[in-house]
Amino acid sequence: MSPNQPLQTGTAVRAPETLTMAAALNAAIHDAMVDDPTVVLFGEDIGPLGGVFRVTDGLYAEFGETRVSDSPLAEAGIVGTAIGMAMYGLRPVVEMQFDAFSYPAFQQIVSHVAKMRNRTRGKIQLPIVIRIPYAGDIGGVEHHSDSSEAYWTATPGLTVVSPSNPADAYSMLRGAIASDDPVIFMEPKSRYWSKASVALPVQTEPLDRAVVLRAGTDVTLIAYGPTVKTALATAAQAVTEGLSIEVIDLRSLSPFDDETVGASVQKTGRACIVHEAAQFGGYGAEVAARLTERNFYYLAAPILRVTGFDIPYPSPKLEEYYLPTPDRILAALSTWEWS
Amino acid sequence: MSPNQPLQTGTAVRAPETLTMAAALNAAIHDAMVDDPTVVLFGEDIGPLGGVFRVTDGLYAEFGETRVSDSPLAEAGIVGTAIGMAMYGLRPVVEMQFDAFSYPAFQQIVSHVAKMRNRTRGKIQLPIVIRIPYAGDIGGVEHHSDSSEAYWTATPGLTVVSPSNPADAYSMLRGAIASDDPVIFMEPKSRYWSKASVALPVQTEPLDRAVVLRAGTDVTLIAYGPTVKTALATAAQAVTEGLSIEVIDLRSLSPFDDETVGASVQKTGRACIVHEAAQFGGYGAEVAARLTERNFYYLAAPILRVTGFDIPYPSPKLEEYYLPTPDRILAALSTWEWS
Amino acid sequence: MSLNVENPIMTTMPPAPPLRLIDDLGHTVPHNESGGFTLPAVGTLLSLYRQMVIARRFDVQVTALTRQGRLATYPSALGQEACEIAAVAALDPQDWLFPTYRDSIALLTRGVEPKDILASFRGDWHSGYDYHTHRIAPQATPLATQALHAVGLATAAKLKRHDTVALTLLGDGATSEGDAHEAFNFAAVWQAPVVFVVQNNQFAISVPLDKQMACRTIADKAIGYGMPGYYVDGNDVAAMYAVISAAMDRARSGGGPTLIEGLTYRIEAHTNSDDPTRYRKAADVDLWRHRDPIERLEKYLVAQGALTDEVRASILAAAEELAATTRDCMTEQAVVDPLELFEHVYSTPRTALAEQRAFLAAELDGDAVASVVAREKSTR
Amino acid sequence: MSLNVENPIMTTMPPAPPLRLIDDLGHTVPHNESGGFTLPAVGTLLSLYRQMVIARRFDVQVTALTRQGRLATYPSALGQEACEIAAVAALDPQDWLFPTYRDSIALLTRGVEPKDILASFRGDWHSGYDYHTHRIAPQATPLATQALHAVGLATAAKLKRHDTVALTLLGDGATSEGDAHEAFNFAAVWQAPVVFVVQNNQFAISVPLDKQMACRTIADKAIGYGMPGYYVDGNDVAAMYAVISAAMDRARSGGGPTLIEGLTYRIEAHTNSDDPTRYRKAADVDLWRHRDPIERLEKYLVAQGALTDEVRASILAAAEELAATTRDCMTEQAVVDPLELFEHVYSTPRTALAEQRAFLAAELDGDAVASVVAREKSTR
Ligand SMILES: Cc1ncc(C[n+]2csc(CCOP(=O)(O)OP(=O)(O)O)c2C)c(N)n1
Ligand SMILES: Cc1ncc(C[n+]2csc(CCOP(=O)(O)OP(=O)(O)O)c2C)c(N)n1
Ligand SMILES: [Mg+2]
Ligand SMILES: [Mg+2]
Repeated sequence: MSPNQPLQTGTAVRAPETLTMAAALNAAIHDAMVDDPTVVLFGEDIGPLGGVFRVTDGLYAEFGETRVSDSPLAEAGIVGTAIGMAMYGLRPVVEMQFDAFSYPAFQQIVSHVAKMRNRTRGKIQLPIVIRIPYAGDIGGVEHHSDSSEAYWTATPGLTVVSPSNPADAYSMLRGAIASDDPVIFMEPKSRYWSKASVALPVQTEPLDRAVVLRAGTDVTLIAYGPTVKTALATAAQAVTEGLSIEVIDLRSLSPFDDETVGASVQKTGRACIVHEAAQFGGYGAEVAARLTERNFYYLAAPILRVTGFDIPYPSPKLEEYYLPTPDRILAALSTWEWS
Repeated sequence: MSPNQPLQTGTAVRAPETLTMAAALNAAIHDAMVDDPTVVLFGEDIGPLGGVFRVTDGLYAEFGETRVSDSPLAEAGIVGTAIGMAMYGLRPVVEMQFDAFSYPAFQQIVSHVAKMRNRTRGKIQLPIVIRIPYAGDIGGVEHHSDSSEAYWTATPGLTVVSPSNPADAYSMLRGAIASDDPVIFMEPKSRYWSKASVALPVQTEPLDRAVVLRAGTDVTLIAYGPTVKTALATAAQAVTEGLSIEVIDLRSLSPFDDETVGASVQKTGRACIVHEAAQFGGYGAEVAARLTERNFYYLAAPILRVTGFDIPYPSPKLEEYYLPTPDRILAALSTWEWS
Repeated sequence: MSLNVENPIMTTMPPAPPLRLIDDLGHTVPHNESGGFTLPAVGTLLSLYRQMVIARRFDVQVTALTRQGRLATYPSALGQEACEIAAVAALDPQDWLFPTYRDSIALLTRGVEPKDILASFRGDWHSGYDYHTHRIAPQATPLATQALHAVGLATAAKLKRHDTVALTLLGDGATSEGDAHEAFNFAAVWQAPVVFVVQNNQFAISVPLDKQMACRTIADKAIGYGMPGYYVDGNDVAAMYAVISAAMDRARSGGGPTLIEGLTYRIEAHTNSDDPTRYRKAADVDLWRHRDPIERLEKYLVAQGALTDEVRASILAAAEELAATTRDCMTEQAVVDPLELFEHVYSTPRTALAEQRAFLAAELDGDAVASVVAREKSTR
Repeated sequence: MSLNVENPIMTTMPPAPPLRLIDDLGHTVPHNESGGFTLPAVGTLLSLYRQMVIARRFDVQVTALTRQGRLATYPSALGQEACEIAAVAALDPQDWLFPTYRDSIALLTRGVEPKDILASFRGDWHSGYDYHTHRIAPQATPLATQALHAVGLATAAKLKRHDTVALTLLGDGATSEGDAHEAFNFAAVWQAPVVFVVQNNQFAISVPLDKQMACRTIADKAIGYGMPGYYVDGNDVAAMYAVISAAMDRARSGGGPTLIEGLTYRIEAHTNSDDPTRYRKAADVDLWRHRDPIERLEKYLVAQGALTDEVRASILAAAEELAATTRDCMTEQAVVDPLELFEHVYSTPRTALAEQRAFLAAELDGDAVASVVAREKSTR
């Protein structure tokens, strides 16, 4: 992971401060709006309330109704109108209030957001960011903890990214807003209140790159968004067992950084991917399949997936049994034949 | 593949006749409606027109408006009302006119059809069949050739099946209608007019089983729906190259028949999955990942995926370059190290 | 310009007052302002009063428990009792109710026990009552989706020639969703025996009505579907009951669907995790506190001599008893078996789920590794 | 019961005749039946006539080509020329059009060349014209989705203080989709400069209007959104033009959206692969053939002395010339490069797509195996 760079924009450079991921996302939108007057926000409750997770806090007060507005309550409407705005030169950043509530917008996302550029031979670009708070571990009631990434990563035409920490949250959201292509920006809800010291504006690795967060020699542990913390905890815990785990934060789910991850797997010969979503047909399947295709002769053992079970996301009292834990990951690794 | 059995119902046994897949599906719905008065059909143009693919041809005339009806043009409406009907003891069989037009119903399918049984601890079952004509190779304009299976297979709570021939079409659709769980029934459009001689009512393998359509020793070629024909053609062509290919028709995409497919892969040590959908995040990823997880030490080479490219489905004049062909499959197989 | 049916141009229609039978001060309104509806009998009104008082006590109790952190979340219906109770009171036993997360007091009024209502809010399971006994669908979270289920169930009942009617509750915000539109349209085209009751509490979380829609009333939307629409004072339980009952009767006798808007107000925050000071003035809330649906009816019933001190005392006692039951059910430790996670996803067992269940069982026994190995072995 | 705004009960509204300016026989209607709209000048009507005749010639030509199997599909707008041409004629250069698959003649009328219109129908690419030059969005296939795009574009124009208005065409069936509802509502709430023109051709493929909706007119739906709605004779190009132009003006001057229903009829099959004999009577089609929008205007213009034999001849000549161009563009072999498949999916190159492109390139060179090996090697 290369050292963080200050971002080259008109945005004022600030002293390092302790920021939550929510605050970093807020700053990213704020700074993008200052730098680029075509950036507009709308969605459910993102105005005076500042969003149910307060990611747009204060932006309505600062930029006014023209650029920050509460929309009627309809997700297809939000994404559909964002498409029209993007066709007319704006860069809409819209919020789906919770992952499962992006589903009414599915057709607009899959049949238009993802396909407009291809359909028009590049003549119409859609620089739209669709922010989706996702995943669980927040004690949410049903429909408030879905991990919907596999739906988006299976759709050609979309770019799908997910930050795991405040610095990336800022840098990646700015990158997403600056991108001429539509980006599904997946925000791990359980990490909104996680903190780090960051000097804004920060520029971390490019939007399409994975990063090695912790070097190791025995196993490559691949995570993204909410499970990066779990992976790092696993690596720390594994030390006591004499196991050296390399932890990769994918950051970009689509495209997949074959180069960074492939290099790690070729080094360790063993890999495991961790995510919250159910296993069957989950994003981890693509990771395992392509890493195996491309690195088969380097592998000492099959690539494992430690994921949610193949069931709907559970109610608050049961989610602890569903979510991957360091113990569960270590248990999985111990099933490999370690010759 | 065990010999086809006559189905045990009140349905009259008929002499073998040459049937298209569309006609077999039509007969399946017809016979189910005769056997079970709770089966009702509705959707767009499925009444007097008989559906744009004529799968419901004649049913409106025979069963009348009460049991076969054209609905208003709204897919969420179709699936949402089917849920309510199923809650009241009916068994709705609904049609999404083309795969991409199931997307407006995405929320109803993913948040309710898939989750109602779990949510209610089994107290509410939804015996709904959602028929989706899917995939391409019919010269269709945009949005008429999507392969949407990965969206459904990534959703716990759904059963997803796809027949590849008239006998299975009949038997599997009857099984789907008889199932107490919701079934996404994916009909390969390009195979609607494919023919076979079938004696109705026919019962083929159980709904959740894959079948070995052709035995072989060197490679397991895994296909479903529209690509089964391609896989069989590949196997035939491979004979001249001295390659013995075992062809498996998955039939059930979710659940996946680990037993049947695993046994074949353990025998051949090499496998390749073929589908029309884009590769990245496609259903083949799950097949490759889980077969590798469970059979790694039997594998002589990585499991390959021969699929559509990672692009939106092309326009009619270009689809031939997109679709997997026997040549492309054989070329892929030849990249393995054959020691 | 007002609507002129000779001239096919339609523009904004003039403001109309909501239909009411008892006004804010507890007085009955003149017959010509009541839309032709008749005031329910005093006995009926007393029963509605009783149910509202008990429902409010429950709501206040659960909000308190939520503030104490004993529930994951609770969306209060404080101030909306007239809509909720009228809707349930208008149901016959064979009818079905399709409620949302907001409508716990409707469940209570139809007989669901507090512990079963709270199962979902305290996080035991996604939903926790007996749907078939009570004829109540699970409380819907994805907005407006349940309206389609109601239309489907009503249509199925019609096909079976049962006299079951489905009633669904919706919020003002939910009417913006495509599913609401599709439900209204399917119901009208199919002449489904369904009644849509929109509780217009004037907010969708923080978004006020004028950012949600530009029409005169939500009831006006009925015109676009070809069904009757009623704009009703949603804090007047007498009017809500009369209008909903009439719509239920129409549906039952083959007259098709009705859209009813009850104009009311959400007195509490959206849920415990909401902060309404960010988007509305305390003064507005106060204004609506003074239009309280319970107080209004109380004034009327007292004036009628129907609500004696004795009756009131017995109602309050019942309310307190319920509050106690509600508190008690939170102290009882709910048994939630993690292995149940795998039980209900499908009606027929799936091998993969059985494997995962076995894995979790072993992990719970403290033997995760062994269990993984076992699974791995079993599949080779 | 008719709509009574004092009494907040709304039921089915009485049948209303569509607004028209020229009747079936080519006579102007009395002013009190015209909804206050003025007949466009004869010069304007002559120009509309010319465009309709040319459009129909194109439509007939393309249908013929499709029957010959030269196009993958073609949805004809025969009989709907008044709606299509009026809509385009009402646009200013800076306005945007959001059409559907049905609206090829609208594209033609706004200046798109036949070969570019037909690119998608003959299967070259999903869409084939220059959107920014013509200010026309791609023809939408997923129903009603484009209505939201139109609202978004109109809103963006409003935010930028441009005087651009967006006009979108929709079918009667498409109004049943949730997206249509959301578009109407967003437009009304945001006061977007957008005009919705619903071509009510009375069928959605095989489904007739009465299975699609139960309202009196589609225009009535406007009431539920708080925008003006107009129910217009969609075969009267004069009326369609007058009403749409007024709506465009209103939108441009900040007056917000309008919903306009043009009552018309789909004379041809839904597309070439449809069989309308399964669901409608030839007699109905004949009835509507007699209400032809071109003949009606022709009668009027002839009576006015504006359409002389000479003018007619020149129009027909132009139409024939266009038909020839259209035929010619089907004989030219369109160059479709398979490698272009990978060019436009993203604005920035992706490694995986580059690999796949290289693979296809090698396969096209007859060297598939080598290419796979090359890729495999390069990634090790
Ligand atoms: C499809 C969908 N989108 C968003 C949400 C998140 N959400 C929950 S309640 C709510 C506001 C609903 O307002 P309204 O319909 O007026 O009902 P109220 O809460 O006022 O009773 C929102 C946006 C949701 N539950 N479902
Ligand atoms: C979302 C969606 N569902 C289904 C279809 C398939 N389909 C294409 S045209 C059509 C009928 C449309 O009828 P209408 O809106 O009245 O337009 P018309 O074809 O009559 O011009 C249908 C069902 C589609 N294109 N999009
Ligand atoms: Mg509300
Ligand atoms: Mg139509």
